Amino acid sequence: MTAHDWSPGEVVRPYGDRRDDGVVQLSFVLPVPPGERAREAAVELARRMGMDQVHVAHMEAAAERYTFFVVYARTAAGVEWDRIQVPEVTVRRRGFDELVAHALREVGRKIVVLGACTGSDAHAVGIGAILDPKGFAGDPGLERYPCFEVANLGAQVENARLARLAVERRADAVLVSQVVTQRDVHRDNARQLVVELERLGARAGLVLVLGGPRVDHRLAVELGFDAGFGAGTRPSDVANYLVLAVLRRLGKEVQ
Amino acid sequence: MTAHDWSPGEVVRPYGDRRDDGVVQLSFVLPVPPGERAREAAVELARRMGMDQVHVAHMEAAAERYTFFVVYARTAAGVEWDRIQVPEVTVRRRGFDELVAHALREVGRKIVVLGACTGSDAHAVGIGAILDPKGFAGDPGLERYPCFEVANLGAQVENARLARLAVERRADAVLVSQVVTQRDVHRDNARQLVVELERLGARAGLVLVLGGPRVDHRLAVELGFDAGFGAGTRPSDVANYLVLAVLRRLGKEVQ
Amino acid sequence: MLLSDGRVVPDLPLDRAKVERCRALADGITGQVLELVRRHTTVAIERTALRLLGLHEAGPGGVPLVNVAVDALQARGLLGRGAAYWLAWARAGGAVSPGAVAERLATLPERPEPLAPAAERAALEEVRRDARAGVDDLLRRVRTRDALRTELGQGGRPLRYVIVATGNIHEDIEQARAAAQAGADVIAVIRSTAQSLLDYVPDGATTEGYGGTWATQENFRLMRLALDEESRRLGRYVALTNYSSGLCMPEIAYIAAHERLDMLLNDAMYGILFRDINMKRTLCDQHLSRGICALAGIMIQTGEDNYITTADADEAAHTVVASQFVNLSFARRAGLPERLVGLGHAFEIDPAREDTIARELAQALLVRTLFPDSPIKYMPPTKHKQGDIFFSHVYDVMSDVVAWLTGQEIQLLGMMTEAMHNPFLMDRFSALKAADYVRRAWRSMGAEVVLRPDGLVVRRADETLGRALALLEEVAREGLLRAISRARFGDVARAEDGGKGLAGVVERAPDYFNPLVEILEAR
Amino acid sequence: MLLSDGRVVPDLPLDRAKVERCRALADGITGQVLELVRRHTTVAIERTALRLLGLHEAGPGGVPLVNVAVDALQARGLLGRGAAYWLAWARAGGAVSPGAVAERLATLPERPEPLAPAAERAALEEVRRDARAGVDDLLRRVRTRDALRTELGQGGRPLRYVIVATGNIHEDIEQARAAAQAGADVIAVIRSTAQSLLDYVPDGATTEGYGGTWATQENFRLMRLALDEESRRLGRYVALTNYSSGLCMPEIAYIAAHERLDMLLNDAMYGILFRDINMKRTLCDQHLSRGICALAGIMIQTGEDNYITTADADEAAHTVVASQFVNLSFARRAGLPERLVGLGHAFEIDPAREDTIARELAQALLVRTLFPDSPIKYMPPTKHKQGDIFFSHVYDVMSDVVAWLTGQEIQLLGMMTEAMHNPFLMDRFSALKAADYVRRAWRSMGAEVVLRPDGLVVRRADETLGRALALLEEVAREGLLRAISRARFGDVARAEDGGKGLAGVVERAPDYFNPLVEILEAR
Ligand code: B12
Ligand code: B12
Ligand SMILES: Cc1ncc(COP(=O)(O)O)c(C=O)c1O
Ligand SMILES: Cc1ncc(COP(=O)(O)O)c(C=O)c1O
Repeated sequence: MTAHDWSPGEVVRPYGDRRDDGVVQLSFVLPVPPGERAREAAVELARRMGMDQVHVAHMEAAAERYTFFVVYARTAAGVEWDRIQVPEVTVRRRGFDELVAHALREVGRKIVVLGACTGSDAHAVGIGAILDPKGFAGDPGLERYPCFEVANLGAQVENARLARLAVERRADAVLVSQVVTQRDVHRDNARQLVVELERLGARAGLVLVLGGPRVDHRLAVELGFDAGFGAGTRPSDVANYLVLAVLRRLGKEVQ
Repeated sequence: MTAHDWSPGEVVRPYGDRRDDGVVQLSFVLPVPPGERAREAAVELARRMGMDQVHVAHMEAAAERYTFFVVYARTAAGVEWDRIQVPEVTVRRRGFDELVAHALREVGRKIVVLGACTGSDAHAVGIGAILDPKGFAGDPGLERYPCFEVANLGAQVENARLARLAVERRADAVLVSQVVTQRDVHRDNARQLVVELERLGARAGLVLVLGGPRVDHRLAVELGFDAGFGAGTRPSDVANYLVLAVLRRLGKEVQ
Repeated sequence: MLLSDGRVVPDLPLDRAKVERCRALADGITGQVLELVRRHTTVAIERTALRLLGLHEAGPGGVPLVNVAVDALQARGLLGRGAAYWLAWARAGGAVSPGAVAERLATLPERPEPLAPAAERAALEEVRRDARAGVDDLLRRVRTRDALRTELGQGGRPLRYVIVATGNIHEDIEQARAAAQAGADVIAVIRSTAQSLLDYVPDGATTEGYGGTWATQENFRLMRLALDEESRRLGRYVALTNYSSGLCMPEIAYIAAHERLDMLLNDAMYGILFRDINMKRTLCDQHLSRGICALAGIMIQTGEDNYITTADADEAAHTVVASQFVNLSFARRAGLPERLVGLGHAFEIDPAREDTIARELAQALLVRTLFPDSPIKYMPPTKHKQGDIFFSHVYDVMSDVVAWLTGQEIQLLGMMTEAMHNPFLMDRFSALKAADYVRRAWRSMGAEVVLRPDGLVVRRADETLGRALALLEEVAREGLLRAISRARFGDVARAEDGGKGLAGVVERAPDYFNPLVEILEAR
Repeated sequence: MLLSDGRVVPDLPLDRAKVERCRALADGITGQVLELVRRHTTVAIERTALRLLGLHEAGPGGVPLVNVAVDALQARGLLGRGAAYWLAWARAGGAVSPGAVAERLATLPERPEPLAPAAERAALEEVRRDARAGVDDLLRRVRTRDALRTELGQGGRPLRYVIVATGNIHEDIEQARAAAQAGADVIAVIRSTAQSLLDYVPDGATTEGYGGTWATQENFRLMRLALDEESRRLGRYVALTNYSSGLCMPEIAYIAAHERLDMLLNDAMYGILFRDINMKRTLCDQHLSRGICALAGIMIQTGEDNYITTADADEAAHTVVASQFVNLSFARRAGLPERLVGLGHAFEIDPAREDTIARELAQALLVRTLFPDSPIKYMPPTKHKQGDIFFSHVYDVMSDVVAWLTGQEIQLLGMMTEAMHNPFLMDRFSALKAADYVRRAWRSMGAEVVLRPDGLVVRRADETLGRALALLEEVAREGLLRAISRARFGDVARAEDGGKGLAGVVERAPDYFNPLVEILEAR
């Protein structure tokens, strides 16, 4: 059976060179010197991950006490396509002009958007790609949309300050970028903003959006945001979402 | 704790950037189009292999209905270093001259060695690297050893013919190379030789060695050979093993 | 140098006299061999003739009718007259259907009753007519292939050539489509390991092979159909190739032509050196197989790349070049124009050494410059590939760079898993993605780079040409057969009457009859 | 061009006049700034002086004594006189131990009793003596570093520079050793994300950091000790570098010198542009930090590579070059010879574009040729890295090729996982293995390649130089501060009195006293 008559409901398995062969490639380092024993340890490790037909394609000393392995093996694991639930930010996408017209008409004023890369995170390019006029990959940034009033606060913005400004400027939406994720610093940092906003009683009135290369919608929601956007996001995705979400907030369910 | 005070007895786990973090890299293809659902399927798949902190680093269409994934995740799996049993071809290694002298003295004649790449396998380079004078990686081949009388039959040698020749030439050792391993053709092929030799009642009197890039000692023994050699084997490894094994056969346990 | 496809590659100064001398020597070498070829036929050649004359199918037990017939004729020592003659004879005796003809030939009496001269003349004429009809039909099919190729156009040069080899034709098709979608321009279906040693062409669609998929007419047909469809969908013609090699060179060439394949791996010496096939056998077979390729406009690709998997790529560089001159000469003698002779070579110098890029550039540029009209086929590293796929991927990409800088025409993409298994779908994807990047990134560099006149690259190329010339002088002196028996190519020595398939070589009788050969020689 | 280390790179014809003009303009630009620098001091500068004078440790709660003291002085508006003056004052008042001194300065009265002229002269003289003693001690330590480096020798050029950044110094050490064993020549310990914005240097060995490991004197010491040991074992000197950047530039430079670091990332404008640190603050701090590097023979590395992570590498190529002229001029004004100024740049053009190699070669060769005496530091691609590690690895290797062909002196090795996380041990291993292969394979190519005089590379380099010149003219006209406020560099605009740390900038009083500055200016 080939992928061409693939149909949901089936169990999806890795494809090496024939359907459902379950082939996966692995690489890892073990903190032991190379040798037959190390090779066997690598094989055993793969087996414990539920793999069989384990082939250690490569074993090489990466340092005196560390060995690098490349392994090919077959996994019995598979996933039932139907069972997979994905929370998605689903919006009917409108073109630039249509969206702007729709927003101005329905909201009756500009949507105030505050954006920042918060905490000690100094990565300003991501949020800039979404907000700044030049945008990303040819897709213009939010500042280009007449329906938004945008302020990009840049990077390293303290959560307290961002929350305060959100209130002062009566922001409809706050866009937060988190790029550094080591030790889950982005989680703590994102949660902290939510706390700050709640302290000011401002959370409910806002559309709160999180973004970054290691962010997805599920994570954002989990952290108390309304939506999350990941790697490769285009400003137009965000624009469409914002207009819809803000209208919802204003009790206008129009699509 | 660092690898420097690593000691057997511990559980060995993959090392990403700190001891025992269990980091492994995976890549595979799923026969579905890319999208949030596919990403989730990849994550779920990794989870079913017992991994957590699954990060889908990359998702890209490899074709219309196939998606390529790169995943980093952490496995809980580990192996107890002590528990690992490896059958190894362990020989006290002698230098060229010492080995030759030892062999000639103890055996009292040249050791007759037949080598071939059998069945439809046409890969002659591997067996040539072991037998031909120029050898491999600067290590001279068996033909250079005065203690061996070598015949390299080349590739595509039928098992029946090889068995017959082994008897005719009173071979002490038969060296078989298997490089093509698809559909386990090498297993069937290797087993077939053992059958042929047994048919001629010649198996017992021979040292039977298997080699090839996807061969290891364990596999060779499993297939009824006396020893197996894998990728990167040097002729001197084989020479040392042969002398010892032949002496054993002759009932001389001398080391 | 400005290539016909508009690309510019660094100029490589060459000693024209040496080049001319190489060509002349090669023609001398192949000339001698051709005499031998003209005096002989082979079971494969005769089977091919019968296929043209309608004996397509396989009989009971899947044995092709052509084998039933030809084996019987040879057993009775009648093959020297040409199988086509006996087919005429059988027809004259009333056998009509292919089955009946085969049956009749399989059961010939010791001394078959000769036909009356007039009847014989008539019978042979009729067979000649059938042969021409068969050829016309073949050409019709070939034209539809060419039409689609022209209509859709092919990808940019170098054409990206990838391999599929699952053993299962249906899975192969799936992967060929996937590869095409990922950017492949040429699909090669690798054959099952054992096939080159079979003295018959298996029949029907197959789903089990070792290290490759059986080359059968039905498998060819199915794959080409799928690629036609995919090509239309993608608006880019995706070519198909297989192997006209081993013990059935001409038969496969004929079948391939019939099923509209675009290219064939076809080497005058590969079978001898790498499959231990008898040299007379292969030399005879290659000539007809190439004649068929010429007829059907199939581009052949030679296998010099293989030499440097057995010999050291660094030291044997000149043997590759010398062999290319010989291969090309053989091809031209079989009627192939240079534009259909894809000479092969490869990026195979041990990466553990220094200055490998300079030497690979020298070699690739030398071949490109020596044979400006040939669609040079460049092979990636294989022998020194490692299980370390990250390293191997980088190593492949260096060959992508050299392929691009030197304006190769067809580039087989290296697979990071070369040292382990036949390519997986994801291996092809990564290879295509990387090659794409290299082409983009290095776009104009071929025109940017000027090579130092007294530099490593230029000196190395000249040295290699010089050594190739010396080798050709030697081979011309010894004769090709002797040269091969002395391991002049690929470090492999083969005896004149050793190897497989010698029994299938037969002296042509004075009244040898083969309408296919007649047609090809008449062109 | 023949490099001092014996490598040959393709010749790049340059308009000498333009080059001279760029240098002159840069000197003009930095000259203006230096006036401002001489009129001011900063909390960081004063803390550095106190460290030299013995206030090493941290007090209760880990607050460094130098912060206790300097913050107090500034709060009372006394800093303009120089912290060293008040240290002298406190000593004269009987405070001896660092702790006592800090204590005394922290508790100064509103209007501290002035010292009698004679007592004051004596006190200052004693402090000057201490300062000289401190410097002599520093130089002793530095000489041991240089001795070991000369004894063992370093790896070939380009030095292979890799990053460790686990957040845990002990794990960092483990990985630094592993990297050294795998062939690394330079180890950079990346700092914790937040550190550059801290107005103090954390104390002690640390095991928790974000995206990096805290830069502390103890962490420096531990790492250098481990590398000394590893260097001896390997018989190859492995250098250590960190960041003299952010709000503690001079303090870190001093600590680093003390702990025998070999290099420091130190850029005159990075903090302003990429950390939003106030420009006056950074410009004052960088000057002293570089003075210390000059004193201690520490090679600095500038951060122009960062510009092309925010701006487009293709369009902003000239800003990198213009900034390098400025950075170099600042460095020379601080007493650094060119051989200690590692100007930085990078391979960052979007790989989705065409002919990126030609442009990267042009840029890399231009920088190499413009600054023949600087140990140029080349950064790999980062911004356009993908999660597809196979592609990213290939992309990195292209920068390895360019780094090699253009004779870079220090090469930061790209990591295939750049788009995801700080390097894993296996990432470094693969990067080193690939870079090694490239160096071997392309060995003599720098000497082989001649660039077409009217070609893409040559034209692009000239165009970039021209645009850099134009930009420098503009900056010279506006003045650097104004230029930065107009986003002339890295597309980042910073206001003259915006950003962090402005409060830490203080006018020097007429009788400002700083023995460290005296010593540096006396050199
Ligand atoms: C450029 C860069 C820098 C520049 C930043 C310049 C600047 N002013 O932005 C400089 C050189 C200053 C820098 C410094 C550091 N960096 Co940095 N940096 C990068 C780099 C190379 C590219 C990031 C980038 O600009 N991408 C391009 C943009 C367009 O992509 P993006 O950020 O993903 O944004 C897109 C989507 O994510 C989404 N998105 C992003 N934000 C938002 C927000 C919203 C609301 C929405 C809707 C969408 C959205 O939309 C964007 C367009 O599609 C990455 C590696 C990489 N290739 O990702 C490392 C990287 C992010 N850096 C890293 C680190 C560790 C650092 C340092 C901490 C290192 C150090 N100790 O010095 C420092 C300190 C920075 C700090 N204090 O935060 C690590 C982070 C590791 C981790 N997982 O935590 C990375 C991954 C590199 C690595 N492998 O180590 N860095
Ligand atoms: C060279 C080569 C060829 C040459 C062989 C020339 C010749 N006369 O040997 C040619 C071009 C003819 C060829 C053809 C084919 N090949 Co091939 N070939 C290779 C290649 C590139 C290198 C093999 C090699 O020479 N390695 C160098 C030697 C020195 O290494 P080695 O064999 O591992 O031997 C060492 C050890 O293994 C050990 N050893 C080996 N044998 C023995 C025996 C004993 C007794 C001992 C003690 C030790 C020992 O010692 C040696 C020194 O250390 C490999 C890919 C690769 N890089 O491995 C593919 C490869 C082996 N080939 C492959 C295939 C499929 C084929 C074909 C079937 C493809 C086709 N359908 O056309 C054909 C047909 C061959 C056939 N009928 O068997 C596959 C096998 C896949 C699999 N796992 O089954 C590979 C892996 C390529 C791939 N990825 O698809 N091939
Ligand atoms: C010219 C040529 N023919 C044939 C083959 C394939 O081998 P076989 O003919 O045994 O299928 C190759 C493989 O490298 C080749 O280069
Ligand atoms: C010159 C320079 N300084 C410092 C840093 C590191 O940033 P931080 O100073 O915030 O640690 C970098 C990183 O790219 C740099 O290039």
